[in-house]
Amino acid sequence: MIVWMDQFFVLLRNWLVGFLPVSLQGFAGVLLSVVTIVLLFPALFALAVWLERKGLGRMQNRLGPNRVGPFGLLQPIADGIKSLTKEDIVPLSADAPVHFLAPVVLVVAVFMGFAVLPMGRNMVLVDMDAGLLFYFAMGASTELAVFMAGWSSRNKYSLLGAMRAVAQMISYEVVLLLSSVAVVMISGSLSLTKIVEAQNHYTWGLPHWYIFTPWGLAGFIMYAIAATAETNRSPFDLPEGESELVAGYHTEYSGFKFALFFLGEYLAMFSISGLGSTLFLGGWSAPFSFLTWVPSWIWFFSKLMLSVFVFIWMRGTLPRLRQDQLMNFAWKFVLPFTLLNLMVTALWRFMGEGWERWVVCSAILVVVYVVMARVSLYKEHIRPRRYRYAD
Amino acid sequence: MKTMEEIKAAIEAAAPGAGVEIVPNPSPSGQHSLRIAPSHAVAVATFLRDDAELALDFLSNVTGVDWLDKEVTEKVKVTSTVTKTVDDVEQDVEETVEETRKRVQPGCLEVVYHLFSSALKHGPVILRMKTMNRTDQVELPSLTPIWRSAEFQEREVFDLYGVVFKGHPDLRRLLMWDEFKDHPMRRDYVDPDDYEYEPTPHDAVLTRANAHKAAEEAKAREGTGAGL
Amino acid sequence: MTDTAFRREKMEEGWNRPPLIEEDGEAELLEVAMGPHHPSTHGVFRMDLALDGERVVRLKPVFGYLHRNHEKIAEGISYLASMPYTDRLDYICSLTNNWAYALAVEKLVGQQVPERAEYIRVILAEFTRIQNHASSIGFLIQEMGASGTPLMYAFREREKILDLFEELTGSRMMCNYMRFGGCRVDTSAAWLDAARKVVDGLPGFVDEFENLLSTNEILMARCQRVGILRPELAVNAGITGPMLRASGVNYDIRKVDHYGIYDRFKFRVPLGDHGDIYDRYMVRILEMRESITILNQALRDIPGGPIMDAKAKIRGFRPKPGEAYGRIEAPKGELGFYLISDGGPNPYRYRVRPPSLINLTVLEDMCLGSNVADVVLIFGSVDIVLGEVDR
Amino acid sequence: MLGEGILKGMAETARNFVGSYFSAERMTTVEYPEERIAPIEAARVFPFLVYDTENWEAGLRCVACQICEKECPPKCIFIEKSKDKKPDAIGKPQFYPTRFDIDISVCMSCQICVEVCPFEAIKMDNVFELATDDRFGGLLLDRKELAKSNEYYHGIHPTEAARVDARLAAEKVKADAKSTAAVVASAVKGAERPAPPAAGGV
Repeated sequence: MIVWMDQFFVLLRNWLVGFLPVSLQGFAGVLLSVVTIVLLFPALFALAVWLERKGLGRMQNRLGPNRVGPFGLLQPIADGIKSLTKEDIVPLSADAPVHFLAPVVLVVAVFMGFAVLPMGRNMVLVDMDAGLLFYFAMGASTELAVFMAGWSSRNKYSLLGAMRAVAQMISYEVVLLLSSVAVVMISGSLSLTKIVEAQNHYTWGLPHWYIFTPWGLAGFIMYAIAATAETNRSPFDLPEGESELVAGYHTEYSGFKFALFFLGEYLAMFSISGLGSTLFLGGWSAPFSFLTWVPSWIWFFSKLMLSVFVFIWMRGTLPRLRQDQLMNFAWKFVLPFTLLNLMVTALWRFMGEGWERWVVCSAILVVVYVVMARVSLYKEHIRPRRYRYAD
Repeated sequence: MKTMEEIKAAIEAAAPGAGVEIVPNPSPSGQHSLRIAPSHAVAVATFLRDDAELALDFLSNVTGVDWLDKEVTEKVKVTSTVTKTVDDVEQDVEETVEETRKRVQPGCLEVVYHLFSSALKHGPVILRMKTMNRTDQVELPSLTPIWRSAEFQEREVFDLYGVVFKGHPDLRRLLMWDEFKDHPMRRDYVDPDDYEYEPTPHDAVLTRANAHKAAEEAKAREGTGAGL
Repeated sequence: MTDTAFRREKMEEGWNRPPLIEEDGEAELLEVAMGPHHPSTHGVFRMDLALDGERVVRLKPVFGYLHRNHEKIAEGISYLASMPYTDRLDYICSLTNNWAYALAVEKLVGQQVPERAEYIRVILAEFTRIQNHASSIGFLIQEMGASGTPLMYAFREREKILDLFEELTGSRMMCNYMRFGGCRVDTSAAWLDAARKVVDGLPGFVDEFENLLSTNEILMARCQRVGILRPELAVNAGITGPMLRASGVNYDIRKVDHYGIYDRFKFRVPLGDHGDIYDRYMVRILEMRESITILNQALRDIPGGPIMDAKAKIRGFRPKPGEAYGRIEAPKGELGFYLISDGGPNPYRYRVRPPSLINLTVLEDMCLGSNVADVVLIFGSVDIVLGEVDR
Repeated sequence: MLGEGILKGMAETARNFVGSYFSAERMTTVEYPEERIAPIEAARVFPFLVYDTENWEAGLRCVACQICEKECPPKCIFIEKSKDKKPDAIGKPQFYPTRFDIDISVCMSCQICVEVCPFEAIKMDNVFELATDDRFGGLLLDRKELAKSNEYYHGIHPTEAARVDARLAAEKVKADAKSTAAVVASAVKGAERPAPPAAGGV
């Protein structure tokens, strides 16, 4: 029963495919999985939009959407219908083909990333040996779409937004990759299924997730920062900062093309959260050994939604950085720290089992973090102030 | 703070020939003002700002005022010596007769500056300047080089009253659009006919708007070009 | 004509011109018209920017989109009839506008105000100051990209204050409450109790604001040493209000003029040392705290008695010829009314000294050399309302 | 300084997130069409004309003195004065408005007409759901639409109405005494108008 629940989707697929001739089975299986992903994640997108609006509302002491359907649950559908029926405006001077292609390229590139994510035990579309590399290759091509959008719109705000987006995404791509390298160094594999398998062990009922190691925690934080920047979410949402650049690179998009950008942004958030939980949070493995009976895909998706909630939480709290501060942060703080983390990971790898490596690695990371943070804030003259009063 | 007379004396000592004149204010506010000659305005302003005892470093308010030409009817007491017979004796008696005279007071545009001191926390000291008339000699020196706060306010006075400030770094219209011709705050400004098209209970406005609309349509029919 | 053909024709006419301009044949500058419909111009306001990359090299503010010629209207109607129009100047703080106008007219005619009315005026003005500062900080952080959370907290508290205003004056924003020689209606004991209750909740609200924002590293990084205004320039340019005090100039009209009965209350004037956005933010926070102490004192000491001077006239109000300039410390700065009477029922000249407009004098000076993103912030930290700028 | 500020802020939003489910202080939203707040006595929306007796036309307190028309800041009131006089509620002959229109699309709810009215004839209503699809006809209220009974006035502004009634009664007593005196003295003229009440608020 437990296995049946766990493998429900796999078995379902195999059962459905079984009706077809053997020669078609392989192709049909892949097709079925692709269709599932293409349907499932937009559905999740609708849920996440609802969750975001509701969560933001509650954080701001508002009710959030509550008119369409029970608890406003049908709001995303209403939004979808609205954006489908809206006029599709293409600016007169826009580069029309590129303007049209940009959202398509974005969504396609983002969807490709899902191919290698293990969403449960045996639930991965393509179990590639170099899955991580494939993922990053696909992730990097979203920048192209963003720049296409900004450039083709012939709008000054779009152009500024696209320039910001490209600078920001390339910078943080480096950090994203380097913080994942630490995981690869320990697990010894680029295959995402192997990385999950490596974390799916338990000691005293607790899992061997990489986040529960000093280098893993540091790596995860750096990964989270880079992921936020990579998906253009607050506090790194400069490319579309509505108070400065109206809507950044998608200022000139309306109707369904805008909806595609919106979808692309959320899908990127899902896929990057999925990758993050795969790398550091044990993917589909349960958080306690006594919970392993719960189907693996439930764990994957609950971790994904949890990280989505953290994204929403940050968006509800934090103001955004400025472009130069963002770049400084990437190149002068996050990147050096990630490089250091790589060295600490190597140290961890070669110090062998035992409590010493915990102490040494944690100490190095904490001391360097504190010193670097203090120095960089001091250099930027950022500090709390005292105020004087006149009577 | 010094009294008006003392300030007047100080200004005259610092900028001889400034032609300072105290304009009394009969209202209970008691805010009397100083009228200065435009030719010496910059010197006076610099003195007021830099003088240690006055230190009027903060120009709060710049205002334009439009004084139309107006016919003043004033009662003037005229004293004349009249020979009268009082108690059967002919005497020269001083007699005061009230005569009603009419004269036309020429109109002008006036600019009023309210000065305060942020360092010494006193004020207001009110400066006034007059243009020669309301039509062609409407130039006054700009005090923006002395107090930056006059920048937008003098632009506003230029825009709404038509006072041309010499020496203003960027004298453009502030509130009305650049193509606008008139100066709407002048007392003799007339609203354009198309001010309000909407039906209101006030038939006068409506009638005027309708007339304007009809005229405009007729014009368009004739093909003589756009209305406005 | 087909869309494509139309497009082609327009492109040949020069629509396709790249959005770059040449200046002196040296640098290529990007000209951006920020506004009049830009998300963060607080209404309809335009800034013509010339950008070198993202750095501002020129900024020209353009006003007048909301111009109603308030002063001209006022010259055509009676003194009393201008009172509701003053509500519409700075529509966030109608009560201080009322007070400034009432004060100017009282100076013009030498009208006395009963003690109770003075207390009510102080209470309402300080409530207005708190809600203005709270929402202006909210708008500022909104422009920093915090998705409106502080703004919503500010609006939550503002709602309570507006409820008080509505109960007393009959309107939430367009209060039209003060009259020459007093106030329109008396406060009930129940209203005073409700006001005390609201005041008791305010320190907690300010604490919440401070927890959320004051030590936030991103906010400090964005605000500190940005948009610096030197005190000499601030005084010379006629800057008033929290902006002037953030530059370190001790000039609070409540302390300087002692208008009303402000000399009876014990409160301090917070001063900033740097004159940057963070100082403006903090000065507003600290002024809110001082306002709470004033409110506590006023609500404790409020005496009984009439609220209108017996000699005050509602109908047939004709001041003797003369002029008066009355000013108060409105939340945004010095709000002055300059009135000239020719003895008639209407003012001969009615002039508003709008703090919002004059505080914008130094906008270009503060913005030169900073980023587009900073322009938005600096503009937000000036705290303007377009209803007052354009009148 | 090492991210505590950010964490403090996140804690604050989390507190509000949870608090919004439990605390009415935090969740102040009123879901308007379904949920309504109690009517506020001081609320003012648009003016109406008070009448005293059963018949609205005869009982209007307004005597078409046109002070409100003159004082109205946006000039949204339009009055036509009658040529003849009709007895008012007390039975005294008065002018009356043959036309009294208020354009509520122009009215800015400032209450100045109420303050300047010497006859307590115009008061502020608190009905605000007046949206209509007829901008010009539907928002121009004539005298029939504006007329509301004194009981209605008592219903929406009880304290203010009681004060007004007391004052009117006092004036009536005074006027009666005066007219009696006048009759006694055979001064035929009588009081043409009630003396305007002393200036001072509403």
